[in-house]
Parts: sequence; structure tokens; C-alpha cells
Amino acid sequence: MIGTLATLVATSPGLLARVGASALQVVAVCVGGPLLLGLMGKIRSRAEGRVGPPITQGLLDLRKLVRKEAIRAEHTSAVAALAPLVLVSSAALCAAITPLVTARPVIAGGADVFAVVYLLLMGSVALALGGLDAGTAFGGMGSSRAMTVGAISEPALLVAVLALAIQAHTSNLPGIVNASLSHPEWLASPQRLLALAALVVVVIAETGRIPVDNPSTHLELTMIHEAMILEYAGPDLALVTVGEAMRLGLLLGLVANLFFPWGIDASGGGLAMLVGLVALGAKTAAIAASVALVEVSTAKLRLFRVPELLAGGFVLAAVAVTTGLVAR
Amino acid sequence: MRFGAAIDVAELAAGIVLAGAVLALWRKDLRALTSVLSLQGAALATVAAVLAVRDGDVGLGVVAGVVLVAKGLVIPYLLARVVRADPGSRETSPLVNVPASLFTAAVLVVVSYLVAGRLTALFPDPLTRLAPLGLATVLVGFFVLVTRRKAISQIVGLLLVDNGVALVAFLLTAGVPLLVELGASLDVLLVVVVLQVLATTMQARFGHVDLDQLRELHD
Amino acid sequence: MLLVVIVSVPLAAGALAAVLPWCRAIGWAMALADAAVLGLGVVLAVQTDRHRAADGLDGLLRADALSAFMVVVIGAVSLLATIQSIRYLEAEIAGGEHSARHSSLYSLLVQVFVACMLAAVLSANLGALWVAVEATTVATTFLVGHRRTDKALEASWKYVLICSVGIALAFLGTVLVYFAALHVPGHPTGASVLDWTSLMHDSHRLDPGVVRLAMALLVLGYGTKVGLAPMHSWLPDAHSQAPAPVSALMSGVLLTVAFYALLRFKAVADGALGPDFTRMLLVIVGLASLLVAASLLLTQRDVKRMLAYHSIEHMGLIALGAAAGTTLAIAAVLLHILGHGLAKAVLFLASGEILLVEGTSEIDKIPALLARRPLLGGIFGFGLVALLGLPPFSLFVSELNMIRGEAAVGLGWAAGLSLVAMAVIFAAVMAHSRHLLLGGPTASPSATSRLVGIPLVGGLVACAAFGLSAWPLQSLLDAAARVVVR
Amino acid sequence: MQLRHVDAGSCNGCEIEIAQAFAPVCDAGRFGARLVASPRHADGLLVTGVVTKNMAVPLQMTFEATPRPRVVVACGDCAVNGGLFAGAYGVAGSVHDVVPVDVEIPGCPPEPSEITEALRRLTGR
Amino acid sequence: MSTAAYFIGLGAASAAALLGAVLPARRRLLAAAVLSAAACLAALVGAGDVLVSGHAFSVHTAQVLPLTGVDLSLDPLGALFVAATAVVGLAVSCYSVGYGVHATPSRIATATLPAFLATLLLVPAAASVATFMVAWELMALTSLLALLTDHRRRRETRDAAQWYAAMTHIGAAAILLGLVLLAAHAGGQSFAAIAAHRRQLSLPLTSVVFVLTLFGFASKAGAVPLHVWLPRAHPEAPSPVSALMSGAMVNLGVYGILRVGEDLLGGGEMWWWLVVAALGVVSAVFGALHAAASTDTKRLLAYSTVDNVGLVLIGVGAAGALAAGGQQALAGLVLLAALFHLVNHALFKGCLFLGAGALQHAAGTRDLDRLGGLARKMPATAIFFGAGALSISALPGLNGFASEWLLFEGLLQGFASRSAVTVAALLAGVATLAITGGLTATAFVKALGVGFLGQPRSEGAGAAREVGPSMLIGMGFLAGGCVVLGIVPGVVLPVIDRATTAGLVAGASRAIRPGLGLALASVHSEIDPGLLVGGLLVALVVAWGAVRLAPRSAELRSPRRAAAWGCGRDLQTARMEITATSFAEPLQRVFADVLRPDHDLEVTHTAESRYFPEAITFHQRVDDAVERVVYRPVMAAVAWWGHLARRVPNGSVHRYLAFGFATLVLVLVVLA
Repeated sequence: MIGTLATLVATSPGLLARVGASALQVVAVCVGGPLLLGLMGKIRSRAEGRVGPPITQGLLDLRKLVRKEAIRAEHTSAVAALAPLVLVSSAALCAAITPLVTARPVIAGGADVFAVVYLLLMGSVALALGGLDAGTAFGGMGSSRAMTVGAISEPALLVAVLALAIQAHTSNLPGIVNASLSHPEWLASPQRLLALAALVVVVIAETGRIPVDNPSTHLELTMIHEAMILEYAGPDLALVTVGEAMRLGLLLGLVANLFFPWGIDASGGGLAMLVGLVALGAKTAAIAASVALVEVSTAKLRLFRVPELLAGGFVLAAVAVTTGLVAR
Repeated sequence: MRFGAAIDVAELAAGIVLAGAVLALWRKDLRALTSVLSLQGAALATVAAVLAVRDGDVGLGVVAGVVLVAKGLVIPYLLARVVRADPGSRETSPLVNVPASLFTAAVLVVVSYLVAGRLTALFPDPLTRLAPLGLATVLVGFFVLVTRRKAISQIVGLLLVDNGVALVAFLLTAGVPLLVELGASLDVLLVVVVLQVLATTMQARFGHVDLDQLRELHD
Repeated sequence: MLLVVIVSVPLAAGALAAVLPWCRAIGWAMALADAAVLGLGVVLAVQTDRHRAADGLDGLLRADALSAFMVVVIGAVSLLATIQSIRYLEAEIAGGEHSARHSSLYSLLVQVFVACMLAAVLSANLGALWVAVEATTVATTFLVGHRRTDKALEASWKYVLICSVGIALAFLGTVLVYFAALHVPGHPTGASVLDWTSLMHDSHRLDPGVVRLAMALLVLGYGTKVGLAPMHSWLPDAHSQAPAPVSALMSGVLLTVAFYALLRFKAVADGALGPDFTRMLLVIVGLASLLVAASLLLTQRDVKRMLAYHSIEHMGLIALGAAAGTTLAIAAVLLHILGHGLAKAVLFLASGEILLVEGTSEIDKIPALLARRPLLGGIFGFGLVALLGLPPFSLFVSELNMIRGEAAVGLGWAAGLSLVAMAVIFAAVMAHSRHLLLGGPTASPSATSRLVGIPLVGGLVACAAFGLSAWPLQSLLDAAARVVVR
Repeated sequence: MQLRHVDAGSCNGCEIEIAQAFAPVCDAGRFGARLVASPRHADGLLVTGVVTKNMAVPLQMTFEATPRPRVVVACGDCAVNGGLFAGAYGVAGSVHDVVPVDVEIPGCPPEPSEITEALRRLTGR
Repeated sequence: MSTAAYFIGLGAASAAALLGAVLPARRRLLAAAVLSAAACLAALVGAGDVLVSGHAFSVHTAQVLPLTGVDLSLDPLGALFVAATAVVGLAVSCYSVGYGVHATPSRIATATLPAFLATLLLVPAAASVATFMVAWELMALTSLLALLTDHRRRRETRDAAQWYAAMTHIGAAAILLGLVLLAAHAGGQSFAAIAAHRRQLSLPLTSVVFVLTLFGFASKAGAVPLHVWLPRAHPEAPSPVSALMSGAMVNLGVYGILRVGEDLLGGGEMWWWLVVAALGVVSAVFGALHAAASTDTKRLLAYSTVDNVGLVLIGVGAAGALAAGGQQALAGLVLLAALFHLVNHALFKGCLFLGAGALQHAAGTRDLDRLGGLARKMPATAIFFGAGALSISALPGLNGFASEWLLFEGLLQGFASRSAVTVAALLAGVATLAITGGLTATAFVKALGVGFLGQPRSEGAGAAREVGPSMLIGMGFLAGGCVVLGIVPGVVLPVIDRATTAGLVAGASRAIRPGLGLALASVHSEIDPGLLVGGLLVALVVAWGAVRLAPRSAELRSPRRAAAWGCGRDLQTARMEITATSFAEPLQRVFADVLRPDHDLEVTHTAESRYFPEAITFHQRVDDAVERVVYRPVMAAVAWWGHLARRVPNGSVHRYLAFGFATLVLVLVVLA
């Protein structure tokens, strides 16, 4: 590892810029995530005729939570303490390496589809283990449901992104984005649309939005994601909420850049990065708004209908790949 | 006696041996069976004697004598002792009824002619032409063994097979080497003694000698 | 001269047993006699290995590498059996079932039985071979009926009857061969017509039609004594009712002596007809026996019957191996004969011991043998491992090479079928022995007497030794195989 | 301001009013107030109804489960001073007898606007 | 040098077996363990030398094994498997000291483990049909004896032994037939002679041989239709033995397929390798599903072995298909990925089985429903088991991720190949990789979470104490291996690369650029797990710092311990925790048609009235669908045939004679 760091520093002079870009991406996702949640909340309340909490409510809550007291259940082991940290760090690392603002992040080599999917999986595994640690009925039930949904949505995510990887002949995300930039005609190809549909279904499942899971429900029996974090208080809760928000931002950013790559900074200059940031912000906001509108208009699916939805997502992704292969 | 007459005598004797076998199939009375056996023994001995005379082979003469004594006298005497011990002394209903067995005997004779016929055609010698008779006796003897219930009739069947083989031996090869022939007849004699001992113990222990009931030994 | 000594040693021991009342010393004398036979066999093997053949008794007895090998096998198995029969007889006398006189008759008959087998193996003349094999039947009848139970009587009746008929057919076959030999111009006449060497010399001039019919009769006739398919039914009854040492001797080596006769005739027939006819016959008979053994082993409830059916399977394998007919296959067949003899003898003797100690040989009445009698269970377990053809023992090597021989000759399909049958048998025996050997400790483990343990463990170790190291047997096997193959 | 609603024995009159407080008309949400599922996530408890004997211990445990700094809002007369059911056989007392109360909303049931007003005092917006 | 080291290894292992059987109770365990550890070290050195230097050695002696003699030769492909076995063997022999301390096992038990190890080291070196079959059957025999160590106590052990013996024997018979047919036609039974003649072999023959040997080797590797013995044998065997079985013996099935398919038959037809890939796909999905559904730790691990072997078979199949299609470089890469995953599987599965053994040793039960709360009582075992579980779920930073990424990358690059059938196979492979990823993660979150976290659900689990140091060292060694290979896979890959080139008939160019990360030579996508882990740690520290440094009043500084929130109920008992059965219940319901769980619910009512249930008992069993659909009917048919055959010989002498008579007449008629 030290050896590779040394080679990186020595070879590319623009390293400082790329480290800066990656840091910018992490911060953008860190702040952008809660804002996106606030935006979606605002759109939902507007749709319900309410004024609803301000968009920045998420950030305010985080600031308050960090200063509160942390509570740990009696029988928890170190896992409960570590889980939120692992969730946030995996999300942060994902943000650092995926092409959100710039197409040349610091560990260009590491930005691989497989790595991103399995970093997200690492986050959900950590969360599930944290949920199990307290030994309450809700934590266990939440983890079991989250892992089941995860087990069915993860293949769909991988195969959907695979469709793009095949088209671009590389599984490296910046590579895919650059290839999409240089081949605009790909964007309208059927395989892209199918992959987009599959990815939207997966994003809803991964981040626990309405059709799959209701984030603001109080009825423990229906919760999937919320039940796991019932035990977290204060700073732990802050970490978990930030982690969740970052994952949402990350996924939406990924969808944005993979399918609508305009505006992403390819050259690495200061101004281009700013343009990239703004473009990222606009695109993710638009997608978040559409997701919120989907949320408002649909009711939550029964738990055992969710796998059918996700299986549909997987089939969509598979069809995307096959059309990609056939049409090649 | 002209040489031709000797051949006719041998043919007659071979015919008697096969007739004996068919008779065994037909008669149910055990005492009759033992007499058939002694008749066969005598016929066999005459064939051996004729051959001895024809080839002037002293060894064969001795063999004829031994055959006469063993198969003509000793074995039937042993069987008679067993028959006396068994009061019923009548073959109960055999597995295959008499007319059917006679028909199969005929089929068997045809088969043996088919098989042995092709053989003897290779070496045209007046005596070897009779080999199918011997083979027929063997097959009929085997059939008697398969279908008769009583122990004694099974022994008779076995003896028919042995006589048939001996007949084939004499006809085809004018007598197997002396030592082998003596060994063979000694073995046959011993087998009959053993069977006779077993039959008597079976008679004492089970009170009957019907083999079909002896089915205790199976998986 | 050596050959005469080999045959007469057991006869002398038998005579001694008949004269003196039975006691442990007599038992050990019997064992000593058989040990002597084994020793002389080894000497004979070394002798025949160097120069072609030794003959004795002015041409009646003759020994080449093949018969020397068989003498060694007979010696080894009979040594095991006689040592074990000391324990068997003593237990019987102690049990009060039979008098000492009965035991001396037993010892006499056993030694006569061994002598007949030795005579059969060493005889130069095929007619004398037949006489000796017939004599073994007579000798073993009373041994099978030794236990004087109803079942034993029934078993001996069936044994004698079926075997005598079979042997009569074999005699008919021998006569036909004699007839064919007579008509070969220039063939030595008189006593030595049926001499194996002269027959081998003129085998290509024998008349094919006659030899084909003779070979069919011989395979059917001697096949009865070997326990091959159509006339095999006497084997499970006789071997399960006979006393353990006798069934060990019969299963271990009598079957293979009869097969030795078949091998001799096969050599002659191959000369006359070429290998294809006998190969086809032996394959049919071999596969039929494998099918019979596989089907009937599935639902076995008695240990000794299971082992008897197992012998039918191994004889079927040996028939298939001989059908291949190459030097490799025949060498493997001979190694299999030795391995099977040892393993089957050990297993029958162990089952005899189980019968004595447990009082029954029903599989489901003897649970958890390994827990209750570790040594006996261990011997039985490893014996089964040997018999099922697992590596450390020689049966695996011989089966492997028999299958290689068959594949080389184009009998791959037959080898495949035999492997399927062996797999079914493996599963069946594993199921039966699982109940017999494994299981929880019901009672405290009790030891097995040393007298029983040592010879059986010795037999297993020998079987394993022949499986692993090629040293002593390799040259003998090759020489014996070359004797039979053209 | 995340609140965990605890029904310590109320006749659900106050619950209806609280629901109205969060409904589009009064919309307490826009001032940052939110009802959450677990006390761990809450900054305070919104307690309605008189504290019955059975609910005394659960209320105490919920209070313990809330991370400090925390507030307790007693909503409705029953919570404030026992209201109609003061002194009844099943009643352990009003809310301040069990847990320290910071804000009290009188009225049986209090107006949704009064509830929103009280919450705004807490959120400071 | 490598020859000497390898043979010292074999000698030491057999000496260990001998001493294990001979020495008195107390000392034999230690002696056997020390000697087998030494054996593994020597074998590792020998194999390592062959792997590094690339030259193979071969030895022939005619003295051993009559009629055929013994040929041994170790080429890089075989050396890789010997090395993997040696590594797992080292950990297992160290672990077995602690494992056997309480109930000193019988002589047979202590002797069979080193003997089993010796045969495992021998099989990859066998270089002739006879030697290979002897080693193979010896392995089956020693593993059977090892499986039978505690046959006295449990009936399931006896069932398992019976299934195991029957299935391995059938497999061995198929391999024997295949190899013998090959040797007969290729003229000579040594692998070198066969390989030399592989050009002249006719296609139908090589296909028959390949299918037969595939049947045998797939049954040993545990591919689906033939895997039924695996979930029965592994739970019943003592943990060191099942760790060796899963970590080393299963690999030899894959070794066999490679050796026969590539080396002896020269790559052969493409459809062969597509069959192997299909087997892999079915095994992976079926294994992952059943792993997610089972509640017994070792049964879960056994099914996950079926899953991982499926993934390896996908790799091997894809590599063979690509090689047959002419893309050597890509085939080399995919085979490299498959072998790397095999080595990783040996490490983490060995560690997991040893962990499960420690669980059973300390808490007295394997059933996840009765464990719980062990993380605090057995922290070290929890960490090692956790490392194994996380690496099998392919989380970044551990070796599972590295090999699955390599496999994914290889399959992805394969899409460029022309033949549509290969592309379809690769697509199925990638889809399986995706599906099994999620399911394995679920299974191991269940094993880790339900097993170790929360409160102990039985008094056994409650009284559990940390296991002895030797067991911890065993587990730690393997867990450490997982972490090291996860962070710097570049260390091992060149060595495996050489085994791959030896594995493929036409050899493959370097698939990996040198360096610590996973840099593919043929295509520019690469990943550096080291950097990923570094980034992860940095982010972790930053997040922890941010939370720690937040301005907070003094007394809120340290986290407060309080009762877990249970909607205000004060009595939070262990019974309220989720159990493994309920954890897997949603997944079972989703995949009900494959798993076919059968539930039976009994409600016993009180005597007085039907409306008041006295007790409700719920049993659920998820048994193997393949076993019910395939094996039960076959066994029923064989039993029916057995009963039918039993009635034929009914004891009457007439019937026996009739058989003979009929045959005689038939023969005479035929010959007439």
C-alpha cells in the first residue's frame, strides 16, 4: 500500500488537484445528502399541502444530535459502537472514488463498479450487525428484512451497472463516464434506458424510500431500515443519519453521472470543478424531486411483494445486458 | 461272434441305457427304479466289454468288470436299503406330470441328436454314431433330478446322469484312461454312499423325504 | 518328489487325527501340517520360478508357476482355518454338543479336503484334476453337515446334489476334450492323452466344434463348483451352515481351485478356438454372477450369507478378469485369488467367532459390535474394508488391474457394468455393516481371546502387505500368468 | 425538536389535537418539530393523559431511554394536574409526579394552535 | 530441494499417524499435532519451491504397488493444491491440540487426522492412474474413519458416514473407469504417457472419459446434483477434520477436473467446459440459498462450501471454454481468478469451521438458535470468526473481495469473445456471482449476528468461556491469512499465475502486472485493495474524530449504559431476541419453491375447552430438495429390486436345479 502511494505521488503532478477534488466530492456528498433529504421532505409536504420543515432541517438536526448524549444498550458489544462509523466511512470512501464532481478522482484505479457495490454492501452489513447487537426483537427483525431486501437488490445493482460496463468495455466508473461523454449516441440506447429503470428501483430499495420501506413510520412491525437504528442515540444517530444521507446522495449522484454525464469536470481545472459541482447539484436535485414525487403517489408495498419488485428490477437489468450484448 | 454282431450288441446295450432313463421317468414305484438302475449298469458293462474285446484292451475289461459290480450290484443294493426304510415307497405327484415329462424326454432326445450328431459326423465310426444316446441319457437324468420330489428318485436321477456320461465316454473314446475311469466310478460310488447316508438321516429326522418341503434355507 | 510330499503331508496329519482321540495337541499338529504345506509351497514357487516345471510320481503330478502359486494360496488359507478350528472344536466340545470323536472326524475330513485340493492343483492330467475336484465335494459334504442341525442337513443335501450334477457335466466336457485329442494325428496316446502339456502343444490342431461344446459344458460344470451364476444357489446355504473354518476354507480357496481348473481348460480352448469364444462365455457368466450377488446382497439379514453372496461377486469379478486374458489381467486375477482368499477367510473366521460369542449371526441382533468387542469388531471392520476393495489391501490393486486388463482388450463396457454392481454392493454392505459395527455402547466392552485375534490380524496384515509391496509376488505372478496366456 | 409521544392514560382527545397540530393547517413541522418512533431519537417526551399505575413504570423507562438534554411536554389538563381523573383509584398522579415537566399545555383538549405555540417556544422558531 | 522437502512432509505426516495410534493417551495428541504441523511446513516448503522456481520433479518406484508401481510428480498446478492443503493443515494440526484436550479422542481418531492429511498431500502429486486411484481411495477411507470418531454418540454421524462412503465410492468408481478407459487407449498408465498421446485420442472416447471423471470429481467437490453428502458429513465430523475436508479435500475435486480436462485430454471440446460452468452456476445458487436458510452453523458452512465451489467451477468452466475458443490470455486470467478464489476459500472456510468448532467446544451446541451473546464471552473467537465471515461475504479489504473482483473482471472481459454460447455462459456466471454475493452476506450476517451478538439463548451459551490458546492460534493464523491476502493480494498472485500457466494446455501469458494490488496485464482496469483499506481507515478516524470533538457538556461526554429500548417493557429477556430460524424466514418465504421448507405446527388444547391452547410447538425443517427429488426415488427403486430378487431363490432345490437345466439346454441348442 505504501509502495503504491509512493508511486502515485511521484508520477502524477496533478495529484494535489485530484486529492482536492476527491475531498470536495466527500464534502459535497456529506452536506448534499441531508439537503437532498430535506428537499424530498419539502416536496412531499408541499404535495400534502403543508409548508413542511425547511430544507436545511436535516443539517440542523445533525448539529443538535452531535451534541447530545450517546446511549448504548446493556448487552451491546463493540459492534454497536463500530457500525455507524463503518457505515459513514464506507459511504465517504465511495464518495471519494466515484466520479461525481470530477471524472479523475484520487484512486482512479480503485473506482471500480464491483468495489462501489461491495462498499455499499459493507455499509448495510455493518448496519445489520449493529441492529442485531442490542438483542431486541425490533433490531433483529429489521436486520433480517434489510438483509433479505439487500440480498435481492444487490444483484440487480451489479447487473445493471454491468450493462454499462459491457458497453464501455471497462468496469472502471470514470472510464464509463468518459466513454459515455465521448459517445453521446449511447445515452439513448435501449440498454441504457433499461439499466436506468433497474437502477432507479434498486436505489429506492437501497435507501429505503416509500414503495419499499417508509422512513417516517412509527409502527415497528412495518419498518425495515428504521428498526435497525432504534437503539442509536445522539452522536451514533447523527453518524447513521449522515451515513444514510450520503448513501442516498451517492447513489443519486451515480445515477446522474452514469446516465446524464454532461457537466462533469473531465479536465481537472478549478473552474471546471465548480461547474461540475453545480451540475451534480442540479442533476441530483432533479432526480431527488422525481423520487419524491414517486413516493407521494405510491403506497408502501407489503413486505413480501417487495421481492417481486426487486426481481423485476433484476430482470430489467438482465434484459439490459442481453440487449447490450446482442446489439453490439 | 463276428465283429458286426458285437457292434449290434453294443447298439442294443446303448439303447437299453436310454430306455432305462425313459423308464425312470415313467415309473413311480421306487423299487422299480432300482431295478432299472441295475439293468442300466449291466448294459453299460456289456458295452465296455464289447469295446474291450474289439480293441483287445485288458484295462478296459477290468473297467467293464468294475462297472458291472459297482453300477450293477452295489449301488442298487444300497438304494434298496433306503427304499425299505421309507414306508410310502411311492413317488408322490412329481412336479411335472408323467405325460409332460415323457414329451420333454422326447424333445431332449431330439436336442441331443442335433448336438451330438454334428459331432459324430466328423469321425464316422460305427460306435461314435451312438454318442447322442449317451447325451440323451444325461439330459433325461438331469430332468428327473429337476422334477422328482423324493430323495431316492433324485439319487436315481444323478446316477442316470453319471451312466449317461460313462456311456458317452465309452462310445466316443473307447474308455477314458484306466486311472481316470477308476477314479470316476469310485467318486460316483462315494457320492451315492453319502447321499444314502443323508437320505436315511433325513428320513429319521423329518419322517419324510420330500425335498420340496425342505425350504428352510433362504434369505 | 517334492510334489508327493506336499500332497501326503496333510493326508498323514489326517490319518494321525483319525487314530488318536482329539485334543489341543492334535489341533496344533494339523496347523503344523498346513504350515508345512505353505512352506513347501513357497519352496516349490522358488523352484518353478527358476526353471520351468517340476514333476513327480512318474508324470501324474506336475507343478508349474501357476500351480505353485495355488499351493501357496491353499497353504496360507488352510493354515488360518486350522488354527481357528482348534478354538472352534474346543468351544464345541465345551458346549457339549459333540463328542471328541466327532472332532477327530472333523480334523480328518479337513485334512483330506486340503489334500484333495493340493492333488487337484498339482495334477498334470486333466482327468485326475476332475477326480480330485469331485473328491473335494465328497470330503466337504460331511463337513457342511457337521453341525447336525436340520438346516445343515438340508444345506449338505443341496450342496452335494448340485455340485455332483455340475461335476458330471464337467466330466462330460473332459471326455469331449479327450475325444478331440484322440483324433489329433501324432498326439501321444494311452495314459498321457489328457496331459496338460501335450494338450497345450497340440491345442491348435484340436477340432473347433468339439472343443466349443466341451468348453461350454466345462464352464457350466466347473462354474458350479466356482459358484458362478446359473448354478450358484448351493453356495449361500452351504457356506452359512458349515462351521466357520470349513466355510472359510471353501469360500477362500475351494472356489478358486475350481477356477484354476477352468483356467487350465481356457488355455487349451484358446489355442483351439482363439480367445473370443471363452471370453464371451466368461463375460456372460461373470456379469450374471455380479447381477445375482448385487441383487441378493441388498436385503441380507445373516452375516454368513452376506459373506457367501460376496464370494459370488468376487468370483464373477475373477471370471471377468480371466475373460480379458492378457498377462496383466491373469496376474491380477491370481493376486485377487490370493487377496480374496485371505480376506474372505479372515471374515468367515471372524463371523464364526461372532456366532460363538454372540450366539446368533442375525445382523440386527448384534448391534454396536465395535463398542462391545473392539478387537473382533475392528477385525471384522477392516476385513470388510479389504473385501470391498479399498486401497491398503491387495484386492484394490488386483481389481484396478483387472479392470485395466479388461479395458485394454475392449471389454470396457463389461468393466463399467462390474463397477456399477460393485458400487451397489458397496452401498448394501455398508448399510448392513453400519448397524452391525457402529452404535452406542450398550454394555462394557469385553476382550476377545488372543488365540482368535492374532491369526486374523496376521491374515489382514498379510493381505495389506501383498497390496502395498510388490517384492515377493511380482515375479511369481508374471511367471504364472505367462504359463496360461499363449 | 424531535418528540416521542407517550400516551400515559389519555382519552385520546389530546392525541386528535396533536394530530391536528401537525396537520397542514397548523403545521408544527415547519417549525422543526417532528414526532419520532424511538425515545433514543427524541429530544423530549410529549406526554398526554393522566399517569395510570400501569403506565408509571413505562413512562419512567421511556424518560430514562431519552438522551440528555431532554424536555418533557405535558399536554392537556390530565397531564398537567390530573384533570377529570385526579384522585381516581387507577391513577398514580399527574405527569410531574413521575417525571420532571418543562412545558405544560393546559386545556382539555388544548387547541392545536396552542400546542403548536408551545412547540415553537421549544424550537425557538 | 523441493523433492526432499515434499517427501519429508509425507514421511512426517505418516509418522504422525503412526505415533497417534501407538502412544499412550496423554502424549499422543501433542506428538501427532506437532509432527503433522512439521509435515505441513515441509510440504509447504517443497510445494513453494516448485511454485516459485516452476520446475516439476517426478519419481518412479516399481517396488511399491504390485503390477503397476508408483509414479509421483509435482508440477506447479499440483504444487498450488499441496500448498493450500499445507496451510490449512498447519492451522488444523495446531488447533487439534486444543480441540482434543478435554475428551481425549480414541487411538483411531488421533491417527486418522494426520493420515488424512498425508493422503491430501499425496493426491496432487500422483502421476499415474494407479497411484492416483490409490491415493484417492486412501483419502476417502481415512476421511471416513475420521468422520466416524464419535459414531458412538450420535445416529446422524452413522447416517452421514453411510451416505459419505456410498457417494465417494460411486464417484471413485466413475473416475477409475474413466481413467482406465483413457489409459487403455492412450497406451500407458502414467499421466506423462497419456498426455503425450492426447492428440491421437478419438473425440467420442475423450468425451466419455471427461464426463465420467467429471461425475467423480464433481461429487468430491460437491457440485449440486452430487453434493448431498457434504451437508451431512461436515457437521458430523470433528471440526479439525471438517476444516480439512472443506479447506483442502473439496479443492482436489477441482484439481481432478483441471488435471484430466486440461492436462490429460488437452483442453478438449467447448461443451465440456460449458457443462462444468453450468454445474458451477447451479451449485452456487443452490448452495447460497441453503446456506441462507440453514440454522446449524456447520451445515450453513457446508452449504456455503457448495456455493464457493460452484463459483470456482464457474471460473474453471469459463476458462476452459475461452481456452477452447482460442482466447488463451483471457482463459489464463479467469483460471487465475478461480484458483485464487480456491486458495482464499481454503483460508476463510478453514477459519470458519475452526471457529464453529470452538463455538461447539465452548457452548456445547452448533444450533444458532441456542447460541447468542458469545462476542463478549469469547472475543478472540468472535474476531476470527468475524474476519472469516466478512471475507466470505466479499467485503472490501479482505481476500474474498479480491478473488471475486478478479473473477468478475475476468468474466466481464470475456464478453468480448465471439461465440454466443460462451458469452451466455459468462453472463450466467456474472449473474450467479451477483446473486450469491447477496445471499452469502445474508447467511453470514445471520451466523455472525445471531450467533455472537445479543444475549445468550441457552445456559450452554451463557456458560461459554474463551477456548484454549492453541485453538486461537489455529484460527488466528487463517484469519490473518485472509486479511493479508485481502490487503496485498499481489504477494500471492504471481505464484498462482505460474500454476495457471501449468494448468492450461497451451499455457497463458502473464495475467497480472507485478505490484501489490490487482493490476490486470491484459486490460487497463485494476484495483488496489490496499489503498481502499487505507481510505476506509482514514475516513473512519475522521468520522470518529468529528463526533468526539463535538462541543458537549462534560457529563454527556461518555456514552451511558441503559436498558435496551423495548417499547417500555422492563423485562427484556433473551427469548425476545431474533433466532436464526426467524432471521432466515423472510428469505425462505421468498425462495419457497426452491427450498420447500416443511413446517408442522401442533397446538395442544387444554382439557377443559378447545378455545384455550395449552402449548403451541412449531417445527420447521429445510431438507435438501435435490435429495428428495433425485436420491429418494433411486434408493426406493433399488430396495424394491432387492425385495423382488429375494423372492426368487425360495430354498427349493428343484428351482436351483431348474436354473442349471434350463441354461444347459439353452447352451446346447445355441451351440448345435
